[in-house]
Amino acid sequence: MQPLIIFGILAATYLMVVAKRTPALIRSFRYQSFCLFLATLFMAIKEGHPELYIVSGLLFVLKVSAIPYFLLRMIKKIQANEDLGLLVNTQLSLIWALGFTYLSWVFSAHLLGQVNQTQTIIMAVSFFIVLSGMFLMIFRMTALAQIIGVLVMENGLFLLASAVSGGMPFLVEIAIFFDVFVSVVIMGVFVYRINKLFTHIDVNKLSRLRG
Amino acid sequence: MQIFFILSIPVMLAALCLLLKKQRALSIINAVGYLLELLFSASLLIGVVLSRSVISYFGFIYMDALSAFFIFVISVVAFASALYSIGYIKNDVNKGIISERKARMYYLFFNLFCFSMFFVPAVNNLGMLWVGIEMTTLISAFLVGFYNKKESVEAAWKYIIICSVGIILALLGTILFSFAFSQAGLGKSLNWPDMAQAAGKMDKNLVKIAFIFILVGYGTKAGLAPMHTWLPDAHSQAVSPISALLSGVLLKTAIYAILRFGIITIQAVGFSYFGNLMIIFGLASLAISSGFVLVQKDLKRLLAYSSIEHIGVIAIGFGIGPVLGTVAALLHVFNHAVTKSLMFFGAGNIISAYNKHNMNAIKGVLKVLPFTGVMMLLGMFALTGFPPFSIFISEILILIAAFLKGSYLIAGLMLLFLAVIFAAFMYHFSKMLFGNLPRDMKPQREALSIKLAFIFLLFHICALGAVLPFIKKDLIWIAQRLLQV
Amino acid sequence: MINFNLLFDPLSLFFIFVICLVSVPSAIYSLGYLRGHYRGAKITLAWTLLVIFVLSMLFVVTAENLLFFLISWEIMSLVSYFLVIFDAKQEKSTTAGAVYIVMTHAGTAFLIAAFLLLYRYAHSFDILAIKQACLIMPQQDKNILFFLFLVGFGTKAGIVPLHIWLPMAHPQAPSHISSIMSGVMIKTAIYGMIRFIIFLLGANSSWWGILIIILAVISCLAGIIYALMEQDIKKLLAYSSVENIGVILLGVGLGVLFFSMQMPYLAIFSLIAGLYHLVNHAIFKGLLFLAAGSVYRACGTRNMEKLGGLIKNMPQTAFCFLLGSMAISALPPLNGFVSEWLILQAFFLGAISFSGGVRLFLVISAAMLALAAGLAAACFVKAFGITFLALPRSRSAAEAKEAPLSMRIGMFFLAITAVVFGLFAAPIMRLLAKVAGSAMNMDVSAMKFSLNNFTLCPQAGNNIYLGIPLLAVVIIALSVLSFIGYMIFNRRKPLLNKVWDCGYYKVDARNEYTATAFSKPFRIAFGFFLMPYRKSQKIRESFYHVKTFAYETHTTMVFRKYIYDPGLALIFKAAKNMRRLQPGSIHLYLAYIFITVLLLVVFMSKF
Amino acid sequence: MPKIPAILIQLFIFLSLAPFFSGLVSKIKNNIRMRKGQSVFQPYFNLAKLFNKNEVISENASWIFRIAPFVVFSSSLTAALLIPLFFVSGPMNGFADFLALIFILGLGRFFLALAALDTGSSFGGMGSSREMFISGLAEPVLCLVVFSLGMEFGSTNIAAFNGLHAATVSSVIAAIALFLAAIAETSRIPVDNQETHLELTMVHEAMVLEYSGKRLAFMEMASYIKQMIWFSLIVQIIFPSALPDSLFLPEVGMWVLWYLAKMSVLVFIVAVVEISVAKMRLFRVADFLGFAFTLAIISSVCAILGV
Repeated sequence: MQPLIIFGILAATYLMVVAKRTPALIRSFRYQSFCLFLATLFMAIKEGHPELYIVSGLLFVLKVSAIPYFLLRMIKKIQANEDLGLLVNTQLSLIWALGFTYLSWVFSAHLLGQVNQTQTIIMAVSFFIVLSGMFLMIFRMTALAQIIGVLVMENGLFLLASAVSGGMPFLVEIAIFFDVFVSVVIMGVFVYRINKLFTHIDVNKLSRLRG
Repeated sequence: MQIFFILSIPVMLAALCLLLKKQRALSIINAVGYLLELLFSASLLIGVVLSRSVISYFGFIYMDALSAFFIFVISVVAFASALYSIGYIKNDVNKGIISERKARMYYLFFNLFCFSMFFVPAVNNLGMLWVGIEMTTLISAFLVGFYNKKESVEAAWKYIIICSVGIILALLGTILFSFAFSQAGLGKSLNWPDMAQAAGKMDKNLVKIAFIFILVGYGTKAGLAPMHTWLPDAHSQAVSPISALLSGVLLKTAIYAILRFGIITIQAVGFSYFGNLMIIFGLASLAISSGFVLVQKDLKRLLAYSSIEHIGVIAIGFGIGPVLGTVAALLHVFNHAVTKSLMFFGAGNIISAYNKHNMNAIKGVLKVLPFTGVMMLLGMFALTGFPPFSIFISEILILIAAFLKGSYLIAGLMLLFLAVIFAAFMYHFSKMLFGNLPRDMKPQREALSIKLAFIFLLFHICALGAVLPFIKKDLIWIAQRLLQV
Repeated sequence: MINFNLLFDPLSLFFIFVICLVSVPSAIYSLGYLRGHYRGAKITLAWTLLVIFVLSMLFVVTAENLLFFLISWEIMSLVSYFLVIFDAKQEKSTTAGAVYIVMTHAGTAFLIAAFLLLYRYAHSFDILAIKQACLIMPQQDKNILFFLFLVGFGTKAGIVPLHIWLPMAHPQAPSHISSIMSGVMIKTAIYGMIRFIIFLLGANSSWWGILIIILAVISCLAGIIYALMEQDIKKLLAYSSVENIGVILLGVGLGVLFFSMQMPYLAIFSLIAGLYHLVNHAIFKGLLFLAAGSVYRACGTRNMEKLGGLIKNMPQTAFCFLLGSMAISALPPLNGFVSEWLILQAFFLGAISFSGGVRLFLVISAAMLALAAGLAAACFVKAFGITFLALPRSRSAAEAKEAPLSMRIGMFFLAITAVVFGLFAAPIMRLLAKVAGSAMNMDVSAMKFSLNNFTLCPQAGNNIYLGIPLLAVVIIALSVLSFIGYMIFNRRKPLLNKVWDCGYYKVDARNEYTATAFSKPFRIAFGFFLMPYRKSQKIRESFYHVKTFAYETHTTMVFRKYIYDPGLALIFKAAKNMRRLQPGSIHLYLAYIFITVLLLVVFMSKF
Repeated sequence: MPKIPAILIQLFIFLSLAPFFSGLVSKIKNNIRMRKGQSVFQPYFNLAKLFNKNEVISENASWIFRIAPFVVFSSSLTAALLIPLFFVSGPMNGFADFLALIFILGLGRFFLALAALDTGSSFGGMGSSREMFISGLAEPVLCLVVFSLGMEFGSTNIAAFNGLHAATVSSVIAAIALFLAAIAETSRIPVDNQETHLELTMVHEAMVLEYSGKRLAFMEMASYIKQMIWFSLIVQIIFPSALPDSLFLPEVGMWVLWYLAKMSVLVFIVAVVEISVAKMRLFRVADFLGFAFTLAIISSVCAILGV
């Protein structure tokens, strides 16, 4: 079952990297979170920790439903054009993504050695997710893309955490979830403000403060 | 015990902001509250240092001398800026820049912000540490975007995004550390003492990489070049008392986090790795800031870049280490906090008097705001490391440490950059402070609270030279405790 | 690490004496001077600053602990900065102050480096402890230290080409401060050189001395030539301070040279000469600045072209300034003459006791010193003649009033000391011998220093004498005698009349020779260095008839134009380019973070 | 220690003899020009005349102008007392050396220049500026000469010059340099012209232009004495001869004749130079003295090499 989920996560991430329009991006983010949710759920079932159930539940509530919903609603609200504003076109992005995949594989292999195949793979995937989140933030113009980038990176970290050290301590996990949610809300508020003041959410054009 | 008061007072004050309608009364109560805060943290610091002990409550709160020291620094600056806010916010309200309601919001966020900063050094769990630092970002973002102008919102956006990215990298580092910890076969914990215990057993390679992520991540928050880019924007756009808090203590909390992990790294892979990285970032920050300070036009940005410079100095201090360098860096943390707050207060007064940020357009401050002008002049010399002010002491100590270590190049570069920065400051300030009264302005009177804040800080700037001989032993003890030597 | 012990060896005592010698009269002088310029609180401020200033200087010359020295040094700079910008009304003085404090701070950076390097060896900041450590220090470190000290103190002393702050800052300060700054403060740098280069490092390689002498010669010539070109009287004095610092350094440099050559007698002798000129310069430069200050107070301008004829309205000030000018242009029997003569003698001694190249080098440098002395005479003929003699060139000069009593007291005190230090040269030399001895830590009791009859060199019998009192007596006696002779034959008293005007209907102040005109020959002779250029502009009615004609001539400030300006331009350009790193694009900023991580991870193993 | 009678005698000699050489120069010049010319004693007559005339003083003049002549005069005389003319090591050898002599003459010049500025006439300013310019440039030459001579005698003491018994290469070159410097100092052609009153050319005359009567006489006398000082030093260097160390008459007499002969030769040279070269532009003087400076350096190099 696990390889399937891993594959799903990978696919979702690739979808994000090549996505041209914001809703598509959000949707693929949803897939990714959903796969994560499945993964944690299986782990919960396997290990039978009540904590893990709660975590996966939170994952579903926040990352799969609430946040994407919130973001989609925001798009409707501000009627910004749905174009992501690519600084690097999709083909090139794809190549980058492939590069990232290789890079993260090499990196995690170097980190863990060949001791534990699956762990290495999962680590590689999570690093790849982090990298592609970074990529989204750097090469997509709109504010929303950056929010999603942050979320994607966070997803990657979640995966990494659950993979390498069997998740964070429960309390921390909860706190982080809470934190992420708050940060998304706050970023959303600022997106509204930006839209109000600049009449666009193209953060690439925000360059009044320089030097 | 004090720690609970320290953590609860801001919360109560925040609650008060929602209840109490009168901005004036609120501000005064606020100041009083932070005076208490200051007293508590002072007693805490003294208690911890004198008893050479560690305070820890049910595994959640863990406070050694380092934490107590940082809490003390925070409370000093927090008190000063609470004091300063009385006059400043009142002025803004009177001018109609902000409404009464907005003023109350200000105090609300102010308190939450302070709470989050007090929270950071107090917690035991490194994950919680991360959460706390993320919190500081989220809350202060509102204070950066407070005036809701185009610039301020842009600054807030950059601030929040860049810092979140940095923070996430820090989280990655944290996870790797916990991974290293669990690999060492000690189960699953992020509590500081456990990790510090296990540091020796961790996998060196892993720790190295993890520390890189920590350094870049929290370094972004601390404003180390080249991740400093958010800093000048945020500092220049924030409300002036908040700018003081930001560069005075917020950066220091990030430094605190770096130190926590740094200690583990030192235990695991030896000092030189930690040291080299710190020194590289420190020198980079010095170089960058010296360049930008030279050609800066915006007063608050100038101060922001000088914060980057001082963070660089602190980093160099910790990087040169062993004991002397660490002591010096700790001192520098405090000195920079108070001095820079003073400068930001002065800048706040000047800007609200002239309504302009551009230094070339500001002339004759000494005539318009005599008190502030004098304070700025003194503060400028203090900031650029002139005796008898305190920054001179910490910088010379760092240099001594560098020379004793035989790393002449670092010391030489540091001297060079400091000289350049001093020249730049002279260049800007002598044009700004002196000169005749501008035609369209008349001398203005400064509010009492503002003057008090200035005097309070100036006292801290000058006092160090006097008290140093008495606290020398304790400082050295802290440093040794910190390096576990 | 730091302590506040004071060191009272002869060297320090000597400098304490010099400081007091100038500061006290200046303080007295300031009683009247300040009342003329400022009111109430400002006067109190001036006094406080003055006191702190003098105290800090005293601590500088007595500090036994290097950190203590450093702190007092910085405080001295800081306070003097505040004094330079004391009347910050004009843009000029604030910029001057800024340049001053920046340069001196940069110099201090070198000192800090040097001190810390010393600390590394001695593990103590105590001078005496360091002296022990210096014995075992490797030579190349000593050379580095020498370089650091030379630059660090040279900036403060204002040796060319580190001098540019001096002529800007000194004139801007209130005059009593200018006199202390020029008279004493820059001497603390000389103290530093003697204390650290000779006393601590124990000057042991001859090229140090030679380097110092070369720099000193350059300072002498450049300083005095610039002084000749000046019209601002206080600026002129400031530039001449550069020259005199050069003269002092000649003495010190010779001392170092001889010391490194194991010629104790000559080393002591030339150090004596240097110290003697140091105290003399303190006296007469202080005097001149005070006199110039009272001129400024009376006329409200420092521009010589607007002055003139003051000797009639302010005879006593004029007398003091005359005395100072005579002293500084080394005219017997005043003190300046003695010290310059001693330094020339020191050169001569070197010339006859060395061999080969060094000999020629010394001879030529001595000639350069002589040239500087000649030019100095010309410079002060100009300074005194244009300012005080002939007809007043402006209304304010015509209506000038004599300075109040307190100021005159200050001036006359220094004037008298100038004479005293000329006449009683022999005993003073004996005292200075002890100072020099303590600086070079040698026993001087065996050596015999007096102006009368000291043997200069191995060839016995070739004694050189200089009996200043006798000289004075003879000169005065002869002039009195000649005057008496004049009186005897003088039946009718001379009748007053207009000057010879070549039949031109009215000769007035506008026909007088101006300062600029006076310095014209020098401007042309030293054109290669001064690079004079002129701006002239005619407003014509027709081609033939020029209605008005504006003409001005300037000299190029070589060092600023070819060293400082390009350097600054370079730095600013670099900084401007650096600004491009931060164009405001958040994506770029994120990329920075990304790249940093990548680089660090890749090069992880390097750290 | 100075011997009072010796001082008096030397004063007398200088006062009596100085104008004579001046007269001699102009006499020889005239004769070479195929003129009869004034008598050799004309300077004496001039002085006498000036002494009996009443004087006019500029109304702008201050006390500087009034005292200057006496200071100048006394400084020249004081310098004169240092010269080892007829007594071993000069009557007042006890109190100054060759370097001091330069500075003592400087004292006179200083006051002369000030007095010139004092009257407020533009001639005076011109003169003093030029005088200080020339003398300033002459200073290093003199210093070098002193050094290169001193390096042989082992001392800058004028008395030591008696140590020299035969002229060496360096001393001769030094003497030539000294001669050039002396031309500048004594304001003779080609540097200055004592006979003209053309503002373009005059230096010394411009300074004393406002003087008249007795004060002028003092000034003139001072310059005569100065001239004699330089000349007698030069001849002493070029044709060295041991001074008589006793007052035994024949010896002294011999020496006097010998001295006069030497002086007249030098005077003749000066006269020839004066009529054979033209006065040069002021700014060429720099080159002239530069040449002298080079000579002086060469001489000191020779002295270092010991030839």
